[in-house]
Order: sequence, then C-alpha cells, then structure tokens
Amino acid sequence: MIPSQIYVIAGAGLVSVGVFAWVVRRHLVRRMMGVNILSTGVFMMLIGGARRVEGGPDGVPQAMVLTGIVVAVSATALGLALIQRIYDQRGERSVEERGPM
Amino acid sequence: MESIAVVGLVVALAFPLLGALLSALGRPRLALMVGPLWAAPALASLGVVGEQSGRVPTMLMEARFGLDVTSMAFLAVCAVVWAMASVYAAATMRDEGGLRRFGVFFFGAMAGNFVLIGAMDMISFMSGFALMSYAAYGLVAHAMSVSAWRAGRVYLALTVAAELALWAGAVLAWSMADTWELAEIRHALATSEGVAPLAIALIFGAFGVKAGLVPLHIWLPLAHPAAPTAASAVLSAAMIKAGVLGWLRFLPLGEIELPTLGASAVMLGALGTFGAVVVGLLQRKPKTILAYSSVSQMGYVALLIGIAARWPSTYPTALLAIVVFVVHHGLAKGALFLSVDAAPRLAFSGSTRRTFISSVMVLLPAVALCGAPLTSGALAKYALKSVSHLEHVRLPTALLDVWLVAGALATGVLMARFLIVVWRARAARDTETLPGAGLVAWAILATGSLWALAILPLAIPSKWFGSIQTLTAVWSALWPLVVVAAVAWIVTGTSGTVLHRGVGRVAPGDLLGPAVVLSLVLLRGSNRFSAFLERHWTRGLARLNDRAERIALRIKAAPGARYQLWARWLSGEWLALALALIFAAAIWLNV
Amino acid sequence: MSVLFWLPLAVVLSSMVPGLAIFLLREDQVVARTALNLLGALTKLALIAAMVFGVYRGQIYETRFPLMPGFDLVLHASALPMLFVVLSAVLWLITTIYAIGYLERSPGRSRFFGFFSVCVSATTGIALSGNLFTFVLFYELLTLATYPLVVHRGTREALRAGKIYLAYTLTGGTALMVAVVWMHTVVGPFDFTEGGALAAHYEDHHQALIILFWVMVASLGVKAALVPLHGWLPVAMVAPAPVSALLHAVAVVKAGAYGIVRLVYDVYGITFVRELGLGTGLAIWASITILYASLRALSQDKLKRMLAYSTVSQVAYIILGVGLGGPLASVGGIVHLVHQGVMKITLFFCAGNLAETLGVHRISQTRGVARRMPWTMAAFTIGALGMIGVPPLAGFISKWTLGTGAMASGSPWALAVLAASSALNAAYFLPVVFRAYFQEPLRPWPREGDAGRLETHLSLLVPPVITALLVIAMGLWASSTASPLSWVELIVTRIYPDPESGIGGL
Amino acid sequence: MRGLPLISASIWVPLLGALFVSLWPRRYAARCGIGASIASAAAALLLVVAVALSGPRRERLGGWGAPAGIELWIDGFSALMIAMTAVVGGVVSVYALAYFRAKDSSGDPQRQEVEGRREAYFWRIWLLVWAAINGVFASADLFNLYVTLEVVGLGAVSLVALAGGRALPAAMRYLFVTLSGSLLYLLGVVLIYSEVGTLALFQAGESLIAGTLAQAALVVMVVGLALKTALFPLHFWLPPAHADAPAAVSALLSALVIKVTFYILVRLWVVVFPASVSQPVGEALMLLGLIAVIWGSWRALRQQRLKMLVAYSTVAQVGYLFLVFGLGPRADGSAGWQAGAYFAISHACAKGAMFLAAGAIARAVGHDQIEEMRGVGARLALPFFAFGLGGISLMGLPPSGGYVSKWLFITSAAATGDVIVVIAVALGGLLAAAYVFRVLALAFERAPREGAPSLRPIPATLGWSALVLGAVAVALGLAAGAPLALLEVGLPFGQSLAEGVTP
Amino acid sequence: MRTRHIFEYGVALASLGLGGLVAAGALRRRSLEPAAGDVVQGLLEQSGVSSVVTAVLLNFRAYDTMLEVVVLVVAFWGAWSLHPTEARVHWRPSDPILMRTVGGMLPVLWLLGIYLLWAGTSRPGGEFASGAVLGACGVLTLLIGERVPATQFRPARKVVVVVGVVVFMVAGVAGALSAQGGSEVWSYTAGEARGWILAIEVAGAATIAFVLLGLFSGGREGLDVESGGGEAP
Repeated sequence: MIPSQIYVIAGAGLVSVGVFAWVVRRHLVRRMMGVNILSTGVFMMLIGGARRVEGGPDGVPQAMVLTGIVVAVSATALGLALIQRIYDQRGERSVEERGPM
Repeated sequence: MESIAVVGLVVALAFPLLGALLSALGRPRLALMVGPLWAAPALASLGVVGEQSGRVPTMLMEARFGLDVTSMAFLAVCAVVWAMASVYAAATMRDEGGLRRFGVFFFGAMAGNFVLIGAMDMISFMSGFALMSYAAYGLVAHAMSVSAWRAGRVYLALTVAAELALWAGAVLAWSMADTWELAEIRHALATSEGVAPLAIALIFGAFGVKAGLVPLHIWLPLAHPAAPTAASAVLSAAMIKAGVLGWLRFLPLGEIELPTLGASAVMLGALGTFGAVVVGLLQRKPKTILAYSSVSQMGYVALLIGIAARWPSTYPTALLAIVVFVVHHGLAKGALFLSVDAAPRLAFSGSTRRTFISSVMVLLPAVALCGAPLTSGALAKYALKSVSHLEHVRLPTALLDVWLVAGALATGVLMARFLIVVWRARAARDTETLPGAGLVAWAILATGSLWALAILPLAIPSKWFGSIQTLTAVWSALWPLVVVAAVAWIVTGTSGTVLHRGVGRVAPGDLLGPAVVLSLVLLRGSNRFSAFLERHWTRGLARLNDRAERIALRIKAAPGARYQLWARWLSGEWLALALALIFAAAIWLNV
Repeated sequence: MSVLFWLPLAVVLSSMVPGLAIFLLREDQVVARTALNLLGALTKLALIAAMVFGVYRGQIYETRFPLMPGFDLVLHASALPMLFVVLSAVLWLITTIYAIGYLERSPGRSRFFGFFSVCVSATTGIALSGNLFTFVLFYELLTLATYPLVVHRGTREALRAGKIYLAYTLTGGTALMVAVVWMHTVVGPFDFTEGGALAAHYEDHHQALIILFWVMVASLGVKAALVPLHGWLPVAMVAPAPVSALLHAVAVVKAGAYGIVRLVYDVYGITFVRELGLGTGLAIWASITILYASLRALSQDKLKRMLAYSTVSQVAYIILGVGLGGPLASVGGIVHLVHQGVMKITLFFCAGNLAETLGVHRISQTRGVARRMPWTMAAFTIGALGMIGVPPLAGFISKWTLGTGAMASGSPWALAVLAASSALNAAYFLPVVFRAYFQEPLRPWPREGDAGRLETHLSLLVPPVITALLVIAMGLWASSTASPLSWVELIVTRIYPDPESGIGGL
Repeated sequence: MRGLPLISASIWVPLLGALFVSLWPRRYAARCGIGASIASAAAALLLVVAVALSGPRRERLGGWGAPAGIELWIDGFSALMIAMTAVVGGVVSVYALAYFRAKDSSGDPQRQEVEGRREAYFWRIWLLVWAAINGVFASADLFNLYVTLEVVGLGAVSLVALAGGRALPAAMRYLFVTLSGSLLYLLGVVLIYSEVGTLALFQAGESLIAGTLAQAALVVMVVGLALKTALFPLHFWLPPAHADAPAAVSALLSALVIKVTFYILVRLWVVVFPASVSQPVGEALMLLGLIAVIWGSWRALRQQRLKMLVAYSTVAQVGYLFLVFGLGPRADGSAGWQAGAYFAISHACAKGAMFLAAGAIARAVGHDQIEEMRGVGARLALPFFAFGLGGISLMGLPPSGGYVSKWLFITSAAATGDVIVVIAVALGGLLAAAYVFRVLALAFERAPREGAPSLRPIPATLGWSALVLGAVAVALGLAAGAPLALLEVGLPFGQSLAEGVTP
Repeated sequence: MRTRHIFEYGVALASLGLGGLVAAGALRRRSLEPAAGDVVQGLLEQSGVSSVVTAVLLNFRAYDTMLEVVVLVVAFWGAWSLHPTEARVHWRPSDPILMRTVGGMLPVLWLLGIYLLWAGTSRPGGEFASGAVLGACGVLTLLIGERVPATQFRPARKVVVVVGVVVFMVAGVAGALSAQGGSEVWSYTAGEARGWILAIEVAGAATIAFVLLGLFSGGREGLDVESGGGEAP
C-alpha cells in the first residue's frame, strides 16, 4: 500500500461520507458542508492519483485542484447566501437558531 | 324504334308527375279534376307507339321502354281507372286534411304504375314498382286515423319486404343473365340449376304480396277500408294488377316447365279463391267484402299462372286469359268500389228514378263480376274454361268444372252479401248528394264491363266471342245467377239466421291476428336475448317490447278475453280454411 | 417544376391558406370571412376541375418533397384520389354556404371556419397522398383539425365528447404510425402502386405482413367507425350540424374507409389480399358493423345519433365492397363512398335545419313537421329512400352493384346482409318520414325560427335541396359518362387489368 | 472563414455581452441585454453555417496540442445544439424583454426596486449561462466540461432564485443537485485522468480500455449527469425548480440546461467509453427512460398547477432522451442517436413555447391553477394557440419535429426488434396528448355561468414569441432534411473513431 | 419514522457502494503514456513562466482559468441578485484586543498578498493565493467596522468585478493576432506570454479579492453592524 493509495482510499471515503451527508441531512448548512466534504474527497483522490514526472509531481492535477477549489468556494458562497435569504424569508433571526429546514 | 319515340313514351308514362307537382304547389283539387288529362298521353301512346320498344339514351342505365300486347291492355285499364278515380276523388273528397298531400301521393302512384307497365327492363320496372308502392302508402294512411295508421304500417312492412325480396331476386337473376333486359332475364331464369329456383321463388313471392296471393294478402283487407274511396278503387283495380304484370315480365313462363312454381301457384290460387270468399262473407264493412272478393278473383289469376308454369305449351292462351281477366276485374272492381260511396249518395237524394239508376249502376258490375252473360265477366269465365280444357292440361276436367262453377257461385254469394250490406247502409248515409262529375266517372266504370267487350277483340281470338253469344253459353252463365238471387232473397227475408251470427266474428285481415300473437312471442324471446346482449341497448328494445305489450293488452281488453278469442276462431274461419285446404290438396295430388 | 408538380400542392393549399388567414380575422369581419371562405372553395373547385380534366387525359400529377431522409411527402393525383377530392371539394363548398347560415350569430366563427378549412385541406391531403408516410401525416393532422370543431360549442358535454373523440382517434393514429414504420423497416420504403406495392415482398415476410394488415385496418377502422371502434361517432354528434354533416358523414369517416381502400388496392394489392384470405375477414367485420349499427340506430331517439349509427353502418358497405374483392364489388364499394357521402350530408343538413329552426332534436318531436318545413322534409325523404336503396336513387345503384358483386365473388351471404340491412334502414328511417307527414304536431315547436317567406334561411334550405337533387341525378343518370359510377369503373378497370373479370353489362 | 476562431467567438460574445451589461446602470440593462443576445445569436449562427458549409472545426486554444492545452471541437451534433441554443435563447430573450419590463405597474417604489434588480441581474446571468452552454457544446476537454458545466449550474440556480418567494427553497435544492452532480462527474474525470493521463476527449477515448476503473468512472459520471438531467429516480428537484422560476427562466432551463448534461453523456457514450463497458449501463438507462416517460406523464396529468404540469412533462420527455443510450449503440448506423438528437432540439422548441405560453397565461390570469382558468380561452387565443403548437410537437403528431423524432425512434427500435420501446414511445405520445389536451380544453370551454375570471392586460410580445417558438417546432417537422443533414456533418456518432476522423 | 430510517440506510449503502466502487477503480488503474504531465514539462520553456502550475494555469489551460473567474463572477452576481439580507450582527466592534491585533496584522497581510502575486511566475503562488489573502484582508477590515477603501464608489465596484475576465480576453485576442499559423486565442510567443500572464495575474487577483469580499458581505455595502440595510452596487 504505497502512501498515495492511502490518500486515494481516504478520498473515496470522504466522497461516500459527503454524498450521504448531502442526501440525508435536513439542515441546509449541514447539507452544504456535506457537499464540501464531497469536493474535498474528489480533490484528494485527484492529487492522490497524480503521477510523478521527472521534474516532481505532475502539474496538471495541481492546476485542476486549484480551479476546483475556487469553484467549490464560489458555489458554497452562493449556497450560503441563498440559505441566509431563505431564513430571512422564514423570519428566523439567524442561521444557527433553527434546526432543520 | 328511334330514341325520340322512346323518350316520348317515357314522358307520356311519367306525365302524371306533373299532376303531383301541381297539387304540391297548392292546387290539388284542380289537379285531381283534370285527372284524365294526366292519363291522356299514356292512352295516346297506346295508339301512337304500338308494339315497339327501344332504349332510353342515358337515363336509368339505358333502360328499355316499350309496349306489347299485355302491357297495352294493362295500360288501357289502368289509365281509365286512374282517370275516373281522380275525377271521382276531386268531386267527392272534402277539402279538410292533406288533400294536397293526397294529390301528390295519388299522382306519384299513378306515374309509378304507368312507368312499370311500359318498362321493358329490370331497373325501370323496379323504379316504377317502388314509386307506386311507396306512394300508395300515402293513400292508405291518408285518413290519419288509428286504423289507417295500423293499416299503413302493415302495408308498409309487407311492401318493404316485397321490395327487398324483389331486389334480392333481381340481383340473383342479374348474376345469371348479366344484363338488365327482362327478355334475357326470362331466358336466363329458364333453367333449374344455380340460383334460378331461388330467384324465381323470391320474385314470385315479391309480386305475390302486391297481387294479394293468400298468405301475403293480409294487407289488402286492412288497406281498402282505411283508404278513401277513390284510392281503394285504384288500389284494387290498378295496383294489384302490377303484381300480375310483374309475374308475367319476370317469370320464365312458357319457356320451361316449372313444376313446383306451377303447383304452388295453383294451390295458393285455389286457397285464395275459396278462403277469401268465406272470410269475406263474415265481414261487416262493404269495402272489406270487396277486398276479399279481389283476393278471391286474384286466386283465379294465380291459377292461370300456375297452369302456364306447370304446362309451358298452355302459356299463350293462358296469357290471353289473364289479360282478359285483368281488364274485366279491373273495371268491375273499380266500379264496385266507387259504388260503395256513390250509390248511397245517389239513392239518398230521394227520387225513385235516381235510386233505380244507382241500383242498376251497382248491380251491373256485380253481376258482370259473377260472369253474367253478354258482359266481360262471361268472356273472362269462358277464357278460364277454355284454358283449363286445353288438351295437355292433365287436371281432371270434372274437378276444374266443379271449381269454376263453385267459384262463380261463391262470387255470386259474396256479391249478394255486398249488395245487401250496401242496400242496408244506404239509409244511414248522411253525406251530400253525388256531384255530376262523380256520377259520370262512376257510370263510365260501371258500364266498363260492357264497352270493354268492344275494345278487347283487338287481341282476343274471335272464336271466344262467338261462343258467349250462343244460347247454351248464355244459359250456363245465367243459372248460377238465378240460384244466387233466390238464396239472397231468402236470407234478406229472415233476420237472425246462422249467417248473421257468424258476421263480424272474424276481424279483417284474418291471418293477421295469429301473426301478431306469434310476433309477440318472438319479440319477448328476442328481448330476453338482447338483454343478455348488451345492458343499455335493451332500453331501445324495451321500448319496442312495451309497444308489443300495449297491443297484447288491447287484445285482452277486447270482450270475452282469451278463451272467447280461441273459441271464435274454431267456429268460423278455420272450418272454411280447412275445407279449402283439403280441396287444394286434392288438386295438388293430381298435378 | 411544371404545373404537373405544383397543381396537387396548390389544391391542398387552396383551402389551407384561406383557413390560416381566417384565423387572423376578428369576430365581426363577417364579409371578409365569407369572401375568404367562398374564394377558397371556388379556387379549389377550379383547380380540381383542371386536374380532373388532366387526369382524364392520362396526365400524371405528382408533388414530391424529401421530408426526411428516405421518406418523401408525395401528392399523387390518379383516378381514385380524384374521386375523393372532387367529392370533398364539392361538399365543402355546399357545407360552407350552409355553415355561414347555420352559425349566424354564434361566437367563435373565425376559429370555426379556420379549422374547418384546415380540415378540408387535410382531407384533400389524405386523398392525394402518394405513399403511406404522407397518408399518416395528413391522417393525424385531420384528427388535430377536427377536435376544435367537435368541441366548438364549449359546453361540458362537448368537451366530454371531444375527450372521447381524441381518445379513439389518437390511439388509432398512433397505432397506424407504428404499423407504417414497422412495415417500412420490414419491407423498405415504397409508394402506392396500382397493382399493390407489396406484391414482390409477401413471400419472405408472410407472417409480419398479415399482422400489420390487421393492425392497420384496425387503426383505420377507428376513423371508419368499424364496430368495436365506433364509440366516438355517436358521441361526436354534439358538434354543430355543418361539422357533423361534412366531417362525420364525409371527411373523417371516409378518410378511414378511403385508407382501407388504398391499403387493400395500392399497398397489398388484390391478389395478395385474396391469397391470404384477408378479404373475407374484412368483409365479415364490415357485415357485423353493418348489422350491429343498424340495430343500434333502431332504438335511438335523438335524430343525429340515429344518423350517426346509420353512417357507421353505411361506411361499412364500402369496406364490405373492398373485402369481397372482384371488380363488381369493388365498384359497388367505391361508388358507395360517393353516394353515401351525398345522401348522408342531405340527411344531416335536414337534421341541422330542424334543430336550428324549430329546436327539434328528437324523433319523437318530429310529428307533423313536414307541414311546417315541407322542402326540408322532402329532401330528408329523398335522402332516406336513397339510404334504404329504393330504385332509381343513388343508394340503389351502389347496393345493386354490391349485391351483384357479392354474387360474382361467390359469397351470397353478403347479399343476405345487404337485404337485412336495407330492411333495418327502412325500419329506422321510415318511421321518421311517417311521423313527419302523417301525424299532427302535439305541442308547439320548441323554438319558432322567424324565417319569413321561406320555411328557414335560404342558406340553410338550398344546400339540402341541392344535395337531394344530386342524389336523384346520380341515380337516374348513373350510366352517363360524368356520373360517379362510370368514373369508378374507370378506376376499377385499372385495378383489375385482367380482361376475364370485365365489368360486364354495367 | 477557415482561420477565424469562430468557436471561441460564439463563447466570448455572450460573455463579453454579460460583462458589458453589468457595467451599465440598471435602467439600460434590458436594452444592452437584448443587443448582446442578438449579437450572441448571430455569432452562434455564423459558426453553425461555417460548420454546415465546410465541415467540422477544431481550435487548439493557445496553440498547444491535445494533451497539454484545451481543444474546442464542433461537429454536426454540437453545431445543431448551438443552433438550438441560439434560436431558443434569442426568442426567450425577446420574451424576457417584455416579461420583466411589464412585471409590475402598481407603482410602489419598494416593489419597483426589486423588479429593477431582478431584470438587471437576469440579463447578466443569462448571458453568462448562454456563453457557458455554448462552451459545453464546443469543448473537447473533460475538465473544461466540468468548469463550464459548473458555470451553467450556478447561473441556472441564480436565475431560479431570481423569482424569490417559494422559488428559493427550490433553488436551494437545485444548487445541491447541481453541485453534487458536477462533483461526481469530476470524480469520473479524475479516475479517467489517473489512468489515461490526458484530459482530451478523443485521446482519452482511444486509450481507455474496459476495466473496473472504466466501469467505476462510467457509473459515477452517469449518476452525476443523470442527477443533473433529472432522469426518473433522480428527478425530484426539477418540477419545483422549473415551475416556480420566472417564466423566461423555466423555458431556458427545460429547453436548454437539461440538454447540456444529456449532450455530455452522449459524447461520453460515443467517444470516451468502450462499448463493452457502456452497453449494460445503456440498457439500464433505457429502462429508466421508459419508466420516466410513463411516470412523468402520469404525474403531469394529475397536477393542479399549469407550470407544474409542464415541468412534469419535462420529466417525461427526459425519459425519451435516455432511450437513446439503449437504442443508439445497438442500431446499425446512427438512426438511434439521430432520433435522440432530433428529439432534443424539437423538445427544446416545443417545451420553450409551452413554458412561455404558460407564463403569459399565468401573468394574465394572475395564478396558474388550471381549474380556475375555465372560459379564458377566447381572450387568450394567442398563448393557447402557441401552447397547442408546442403540445403538437410534444405529442409527436405531424407536422412537428416531435413527429419526426418519434418516427426515427420507432424506426430504430423496430430495426433492433425492441417491441417494448415501440409501445412505450407510442404510449408516451398518447399520455402527452392526455395532459396537453386537458389544458387545451380550457381554450375551448365557454365561460361558466358566474363569468370568466378577469384578465390583466399582458404585452403582445409574450404571446407572439411563444408562437414563434411553436412555429419553429412545427417547421422542424416540415423541413427535417436540413437539420438531419447538418447532424451528419463530422459523423458524430460512433463512426468517427472508426474512420479516424478524430482531431 | 420507519420510512425515514429505511431511506437513510438505503442512502448510506448507496454512497458506500459508490465510494467502494470508485476506490476499487482508482486502485486498479494502469498509468498509460503519454501523460499530460510529461508533455507539459517538455513545453515549459515556451510557456514564459518557470513554475509548472502557473504555466498550466495561465498558459496551457488559460481557458479553464478564465472560466473559473467567470464562475466566481456568476456566484457573485447570483448572491447579489438576492434581496440583501436584513440580519444584523450583534457583537460590538470596539473590543480593544480585536482592534489591536487586526490593526497589526493588516499591513503584513497586504504585503504577503502582493508578494504572492509576484512570486507566482516562478514559485507556487499566483493570482488565486494572493486574491484569497487580499480578500481576507478586506473581510478583516469589515469585521472591525471599517469600510474597505476602494469599494465606496459604485462604478469602481462594477469595473473591478469584470476586470479579471476582460484582461483575460484582451490577452487572448492579442495572442490570436500575433499568432503565426492558426489564429487560436492565447497563442502568443514565449516572450510576450510572460508579460500577459503578469497582467492577467494582477487583474485576476483584484477581481478575486473583491468578489470574495462581496460574497462575504452578502449584497450589503459594508457590514453595517447596527444600521442594517444598504444599497447594492
């Protein structure tokens, strides 16, 4: 079990946890965190699976991860803004007070 | 015969349609008054066209129109009767109700009658026949009373059945002959294999309905009393003859031996002759009596057809006999029907001179009908005898003579019965006097049996004429009359005789009673079957069913309930019918 | 791109274009709408006259558009299509006049006449279609165009009828499309050809072609109202009279029957159909329809429903003629297509008149109506007698040919069916005539139309009289060259080229 | 023509348009927006014409080769899709111009301000989404597909959220679906990259061989993309999202956005994955498609709200799309794939017309409860007629694009002998007829006794633009030859590998 | 709650299955040649920058990066299109410890951001890193109640959002014009590449920083701690 394979398996674990969290949890913020876990898992598998090239680790996956992270960040930001707006509409003071959706 | 002449003939024959149009446009009485005008072109064509035939250019599948000896005779009779009847109708019919409608249907039937007489091929014959039959319905149901509707419905049902049988028979015939020409049709049907027998049977049945052949005659006694006088005259004198003409045109008489057709025609003829007389005697209304007399006279024609079918060699003489008989019966019966309405009107006016004239005018056709000497009746009877005496007619001459004599006697008795009823009825009539035109029309028809003798020699062999003048012939024609007069005198003298009790025991349209009961049973059975067939569909048939229930109720409500109904049957008519059946069976065995 | 190419298309579009234009008219532009309508009808008639003359001289008119790779939209004008086109064009003109009078003040007329014209162009398209692909295209377009007409009145009942109508016809249309596609995959693309396009193929795909035949007949049977599939016709009678007159008596119902005719003659070919014994099956199905529908008509009280059932049985005559096979029966069947159209449209016009002027919808209300509306009832009587098959009217000619055809093709039982159905026809038509002429009206009419001098509006009265005269003319002058009978003989001689089965004395 | 970077142009013009619109103050947003839309449509059609005339086009961005740089590849299939986007996008933009402007006339400033914001942001985000959609259809690079897909997803979510109110929870659920769908797709890309080492679509296709990795990649990508295309079991999010969004947005979503993920799936099926791997999954998808057709239609029939009915109809029509994965590989030649592609574009026009018409009707009547709409037919003739035209294509009745695609579906199914598919396609058509005519019956129904509901006046452009889309759907039926010919350019379906046409 | 449990177990199983499948697939991979990494390594000189990641990001796959910035812009517009939230923040800004630490950190962070930006061409760093750091600075300023200097004027805000993408496009068009063979975008020579990459990095960093700040403020001008409400750009 060379080290990179450990990362890959961990990534896969995170993926399944992320999917489960997103589907099952009712609370919006929790679901958003689930999606983030899912994206982290995917990126971990990406980097874990990257090959080594003579000048060090292969550059392309790193670029892909960078892009992926930015996309994930912006998506999460939009999600949180939406969640905030939904709670405003429902009249709750702020996110953490109420439990599920 | 070039096409213009043919077109001329067709227009002449269809000329009465103009009368129909005129009365449709609101002037029915005028149209009826000038009745002879509509019939004139047809009569004229007799002289002008003579014995020729040709094809119509485009109309009716290039139909062939023309005249031959038989159709000329038929046309003559019909034209005269139609003309006189229309004049009489114009004179006597009150203006209330659908005179306009009556005019349209009257002239429609008239045109149909003429067209079918002139038709030489199937399609035009059938068109004329259909036009006449359907238009006649208008005449039957004219009175718009319950009995008129009932008569109309029975007439219509049988007519439609006849139309379809004719259509089916014609299709079968066409499939044999592959052409419309009636001449070739006859040749094609003159075989025994293939569908020919079925076609012949269908055609014989179809025209049997119109000619009042026994089992199919039940509409006649219902239709005549319902229709107005002029209509019933025409119905009996002219339209029934169309059935006979249909037989002559379609059936291959004289070409091959048709044993089954011959035998059945003879049997049904016999049945008709005697059965009708017996039932006729039991009737109350004069027109019904006359209707039954027509049925019995038609029995004679059926006899002649049967003989011609059974022994083809006798066909020419039989044809002549039929023509004579048709002319004689047409004129006489037309006059008699008119007399039913005209006689009381004339007699009612009080002066003895008028009552004498009316009684003479009534007596003359009645006596002619019984075959009195020096009238067309005698000629017809002699023609009948001469046909039955032809050498290869293997009917036992004795049996035939008995039949003819018995027939004459029966007709005499029926006529007597009719005269008594008319005489008794004359006092009760409250109608106005008979207008002049009506009298003239009636007179012409009444004396028909006399002047018919003048025009008939054109086609009849002269020896027949000679024979009726001989003394023996006169006597043999006279004695039945004497006997009948005696019996009539006795009967009028004593009231309450057996005859009286029997009167009125049989409802007109004799066979109709059992037929209705039978249909009730069938209907209820089919209704149960249809209930099984489809739930919501039975609502429709249910309505038919409750109509049948209403009829059954009506019968039950009649006095004496079911038992009484059966009892009456046993005594009256069945006895007579059984008698006639035995007689006909005897003839059948010998044929 | 000679006229040979553009004429069939022009004929189809000559009613489509005015139709689409009428959609844009406002409700109150009556003059413009009537002008457009009549203009469309007359131009169509003129074009058709030119085409008939051309076809008579043997020219071949064909419009061909590649619509899909492998499938072209083909409009081919040979003798048989021309017959149906002439019928629908003539009757469309008459019905338009009638409809203008009938819908005098009712709402939604632009919509009505728009869809009405689209319907007729769909019917013409069906008639002229040169292959199964085009036929299916116009067949389903017809369903679409007729739905708005059925639900025109907008009442709950009309919508229910529309729903039922759609359920039947759309299922039929889809089944037909699937069958056609399946056939094209099995046999490869083909056009309608005189002697039958499948003549060459039937050895190897024997089984499939039989199944496809019955699926197609069933799907066409929905529109041709064969017995189990006829449920929609009586229900669709809720539509206004001109719709039930032109569409349910002529266009829609005939489209189904015409489809079966083309299927048997131009797709499978007579030899193939006879060999597989499909013809007798078809004839038996038609006979069942004839008798069942006549029985149902017997117990109807609503006048239009009775006429609907009678349409169901009369259309089955056409299919009986086709099923029996042999030249004579085919002539009888196809000529009945024309005769029945004219007779039935007369009856529907009269029913429409009674409903519109006097508010009489039921047979029980027709007592003594002849006195009040003599000319309408005269036309009705002529139509009814024609239906019964009384000589010398048009109905007699087609029943006669069918009868002789039945005998010629050796199935006498068909003769019995024809006779029985004529009897039933008499049984349900004559009481109406009898009531109208020989009975007094019991109560005053439900609605007293103010028709002034005539019994009803001129535009309501003239069409039935014209068609009634047409019925008589087609009967009397049946043997003349211009009559439908001789035109059909011309068609059938091409379908049955072998001399031994000549038409004979007709 | 050869030299110009037309593909990039078709992506950059709407992108530039969006940015340009955002610079202007809110009052001019609509005007700039419509200008940008017309420019983008022109650029797209220019590209399509170029492809139609001179065959497939390829652009190596930055001049680098396949493995290193990103390549854009346009063949018949993608050109057709871009043409579809241009047409539907253009017409919807015209519709949106009127839809947002005439939104509210009640005059209170607070609502006015909210309307103004919605309109401004609609144009910006819609143009970005348009650019991204063109980007997906043009891209021949696995990772690039992910990023463009993400832009489309986020843009769509924001557009749905524009409607506010009950659209927000729907947008939220849609956001989760979009994100996780893309991430699962990315997971597939990661697996493929870890094996074949290149992100180029065609190169990956050549070197990817059947194995558990390919199997896993396919499954996870299919799950992700099926979730975004709302295939039957994963369709829960679509109806509320498409129904509660503003009318113009729901038309865009149903017509274009779900076609994007379908397009990617088709590319994966044809180019990337070997047949042995994709065949069983294809059968499963076809089965799910069949169930979707029946289930979607059944649910649509029972809906009370007009837009929900149309949304569920989308779920049903998506079922048709997925039939392609079972039929395509099996049928000889490209009949199966052609059917799917043609169905996609005709459904886009038809569904677009229906949603626009439904929007117009809802705007006029004030609500979209079907039962309360009795008797409005006469006065809303135009929208109902447009709805009818769309419905005709949906039902697959001639003369419409839907009919042609139904014909192609049945032909390919009959060729391979799948009777169940034939029956399902036919049944789907009938069920579609059921719910379309349930709405059309309103058009013909006479007002109930207590009088028809009062209608608010709506701008004519709403009805007319819906009619234009409906007319395009019908035109697709009449002139099917040209699009099908365009579809064959560059042999997009399967033969390209065989004939070595790869870039 | 029965169905709820079944549903949850089902989803758990499904996600485990998915994870397992993916893991199995990943473990059995065979790394086939040619790997994109080797090709990139080979072409590094022509890209105009020494760091592989920056080369891939800003030259080889420049299109991806542009789209990435577009994603950010979309998210920004999406967040700001929602009606600005009225939720107010309760804590008081005048907490001395917070003020002092933030005050001290801010200048260092600004310096770090700018350094990262410049280092990007040769060492790991680049626009995203610096953008993130600068964004964080902005957030900190808002948290202590101050206003970020450049964000008051609306037109400035509008421009800074779009500047990242615009510069990208300008570079692309320039590349297309200067290209010898085909006229693909961004195909400038190694020399020019370096300059353009730097320009893109600067603009990108600015956009990223501002967008991240905007996303945090959620459609409000600044974090009006007590006042609430605010006028969107």
